[in-house]
Amino acid sequence: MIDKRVANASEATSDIADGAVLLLGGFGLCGIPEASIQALIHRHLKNLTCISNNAGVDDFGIGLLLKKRMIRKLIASYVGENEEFEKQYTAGELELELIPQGTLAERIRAGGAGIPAFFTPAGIGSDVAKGKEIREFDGRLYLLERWIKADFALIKAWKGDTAGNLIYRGTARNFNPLMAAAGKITIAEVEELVPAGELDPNHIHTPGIYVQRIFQGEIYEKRIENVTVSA
Amino acid sequence: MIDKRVANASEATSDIADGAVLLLGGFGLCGIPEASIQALIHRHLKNLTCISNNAGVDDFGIGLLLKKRMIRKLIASYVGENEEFEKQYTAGELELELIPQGTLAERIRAGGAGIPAFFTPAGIGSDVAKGKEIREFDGRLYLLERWIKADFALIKAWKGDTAGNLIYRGTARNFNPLMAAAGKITIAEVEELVPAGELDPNHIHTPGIYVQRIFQGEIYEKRIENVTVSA
Amino acid sequence: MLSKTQIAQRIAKEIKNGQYINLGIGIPTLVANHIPDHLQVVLQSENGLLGIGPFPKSDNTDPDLVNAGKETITMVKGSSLFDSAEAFAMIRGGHIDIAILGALEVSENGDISNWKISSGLIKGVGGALDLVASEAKLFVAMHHCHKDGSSKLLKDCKLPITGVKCVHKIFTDLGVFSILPEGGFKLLERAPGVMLDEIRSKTEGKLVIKGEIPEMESFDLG
Amino acid sequence: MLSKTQIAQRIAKEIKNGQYINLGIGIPTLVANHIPDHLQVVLQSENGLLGIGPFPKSDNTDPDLVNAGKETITMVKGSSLFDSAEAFAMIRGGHIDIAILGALEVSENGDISNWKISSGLIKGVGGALDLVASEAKLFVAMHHCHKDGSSKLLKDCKLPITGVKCVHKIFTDLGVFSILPEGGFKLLERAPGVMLDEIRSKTEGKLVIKGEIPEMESFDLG
Repeated sequence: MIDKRVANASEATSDIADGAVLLLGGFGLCGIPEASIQALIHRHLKNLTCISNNAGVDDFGIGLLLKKRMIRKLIASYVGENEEFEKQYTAGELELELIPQGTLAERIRAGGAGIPAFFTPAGIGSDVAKGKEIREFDGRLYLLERWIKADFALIKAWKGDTAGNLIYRGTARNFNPLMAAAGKITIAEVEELVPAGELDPNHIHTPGIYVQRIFQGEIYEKRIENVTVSA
Repeated sequence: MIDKRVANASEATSDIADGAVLLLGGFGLCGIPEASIQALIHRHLKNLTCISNNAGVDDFGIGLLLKKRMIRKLIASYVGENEEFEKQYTAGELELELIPQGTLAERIRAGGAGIPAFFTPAGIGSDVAKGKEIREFDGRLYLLERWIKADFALIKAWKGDTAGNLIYRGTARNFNPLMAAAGKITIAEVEELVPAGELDPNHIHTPGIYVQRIFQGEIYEKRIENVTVSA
Repeated sequence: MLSKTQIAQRIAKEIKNGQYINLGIGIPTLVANHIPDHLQVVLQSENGLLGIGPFPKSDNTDPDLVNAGKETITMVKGSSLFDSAEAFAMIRGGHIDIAILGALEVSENGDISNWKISSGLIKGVGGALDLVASEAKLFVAMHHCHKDGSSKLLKDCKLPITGVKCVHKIFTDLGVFSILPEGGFKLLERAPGVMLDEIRSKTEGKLVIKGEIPEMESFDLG
Repeated sequence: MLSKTQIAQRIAKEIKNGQYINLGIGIPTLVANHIPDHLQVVLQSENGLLGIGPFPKSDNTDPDLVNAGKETITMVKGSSLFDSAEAFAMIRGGHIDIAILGALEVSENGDISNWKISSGLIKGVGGALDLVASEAKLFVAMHHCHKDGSSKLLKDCKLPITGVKCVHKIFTDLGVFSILPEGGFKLLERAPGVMLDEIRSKTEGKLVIKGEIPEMESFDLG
């Protein structure tokens, strides 16, 4: 097996440069690459394009990159939880592209799977369809969407092995497996890194082929966005 | 949870009628729906369209349906292991559509995922591209392929629960998960059927939503096509 | 007039055995609390779960287990976990039977606007576009009017449209409505105590009232 | 002239550390036996496995574990299992570094024909079309001539084409060839004891011989 280990987040992300296009895993604050984001905010990067379902909150997740003004363009499905975003966007400092969540997921999946374009019904009749090719199949209208790929994918899993195989936990899986396949360089951080052979091949969610670098993060805050409990 | 149990293969397949379009899981003889096929050969069905990666061998798998002349059309990627096929095909009794294996897999995946058409590079320059739309993306040529869906999907898993959740074993997974999602009625047979809640939600390969009927098969021959051993 | 909880209770009565359901954020989320125990139904969370259970006890929250509203949840027995592409494959592929969404506006031909907008800025489109374009039966749960008193049941949507001709039924604090094939909000039921005149005056789009309109069956107002 | 095993041995020398490789049926399968132990490489089986191990002992065959040739196999440590759509996503998406395939014909501009044909009937296309259309470096392993003595290295393929301008290198019993950008089989190495005249006479397409052509480094002929 191929050994994908690197020492830590700093080493894993050291060649991410100004202007890079990044895919960042997670849904809200669930399953985000905390360590890689922390490593990035200690550098003075500019003009990043960040593709992620959300933009974090002001003091956690992608919000930290926003605060440091490292991001030039955000591609997301929902950014409603982040105030900093609104400030920079209104000031014209930030570009935003909103993509329906399912289309975002499928475009990233297509990027990893070598499908340059596909038809989807999502967005027909809405502003999302503007400027896009529309075609009828079997009596329904669909619009053409392109793949999404990136220079780097920063993802987070629960367990991983040295060969890059990953297992996620709960709904922290979300966009991470899709992004793993769509990054030219995919950097996976895990809570527990084990030798190749210790994970059951039948339980692996992301095969190691998609992962170029893997490391075990030190501490995971795993902040909860909306604690909701029953009586 | 929704209880998807039926008594056995006969009950599960009783409404499959003449002219039905079937997806059949498996790769070669590995992971094929043995019990459902056995149930079908005891009926006098005609004009079935069978979509499967292979056509079985003469006395096992889809070969059994061929021998009983139940199949009018075969859609597969490779049928080289089946002599009966050649006889019927040469006699003009059987239609054959060969599809590249990856395109077959992706078309079935598209059927389940509501993607009516997608572009793929496989087949450019070959007979497979004949009559298909070809388009350039980012300097490379791709051809447009349509989704595949079916009236019934007959699939085989290792373990399943009453809610229809499935876990496969080894490479017996192959086309089964894709087909599960692309059948209007998906009939899953398993070696071991357990109550809902006994399978780890994180280990499930096919979520129960794709399965309409599930039963535990009685005996599995699991014939090996090519026993190859090392000294 | 119904409370949000009562709107959710009323919608819960529409749910049938064996259905897979996606609940949007807001009133739709409350529907989960009112599905009768004898029904076998499964709730999907489009981030990647089938089988949403009740909210957890306060000592049992798990940061790795949230719903589409990023709220902590639990899983019922027989759940399955998957990635977001698979979650939307289920939606787009027609495997979800019912989608229940909130809305800002619905038009009389069944268009819906439900994007999150704040001070003129669209802050998100989320998963709604995929849901409204799917084959799932689309139920809308919302207040009949905006806070300023203006109607949300319009001739045409004024806000950006999420989906066209997709709404099946609308459940508001005043009543239940279906969309007629030729266009128009057909009143099916009145909320307890609500008079036709109130519904007429608060519905800007074409309202169709045919015959006797029954008052909603009374239910637990708890 | 090389045996099938020796062709496989020669191809194995092309493999570099850290590569993901797909081996086709026939001679390519044999390559696995000759990859040096010190290299970290992973073999993919396109039915749904990364990490093919040696063939099993006779008392250890598992019907649920077969390769793309439907042969019983084993898994190495660190393997992963997946479905066939994912397997071809890896191929199509450019994640496989090298594909080694058998062929019936190769043309001087790098086209390949390798469909299974029997008595005029195409019996299968398999996964080759996806592999040849991928970004994987394509190595062809085959005998230089058909059994009737006719060349398999042609100006144009006569059989149905699997892929166009996709072959990177060809390894036959007579030598190693690359495809020139402007077309033509460039001879890189001769098999031990094989003379240029034999290669010339058995290559129907344009053969390019420039300078001294080294004889293949001798290797274990076992």
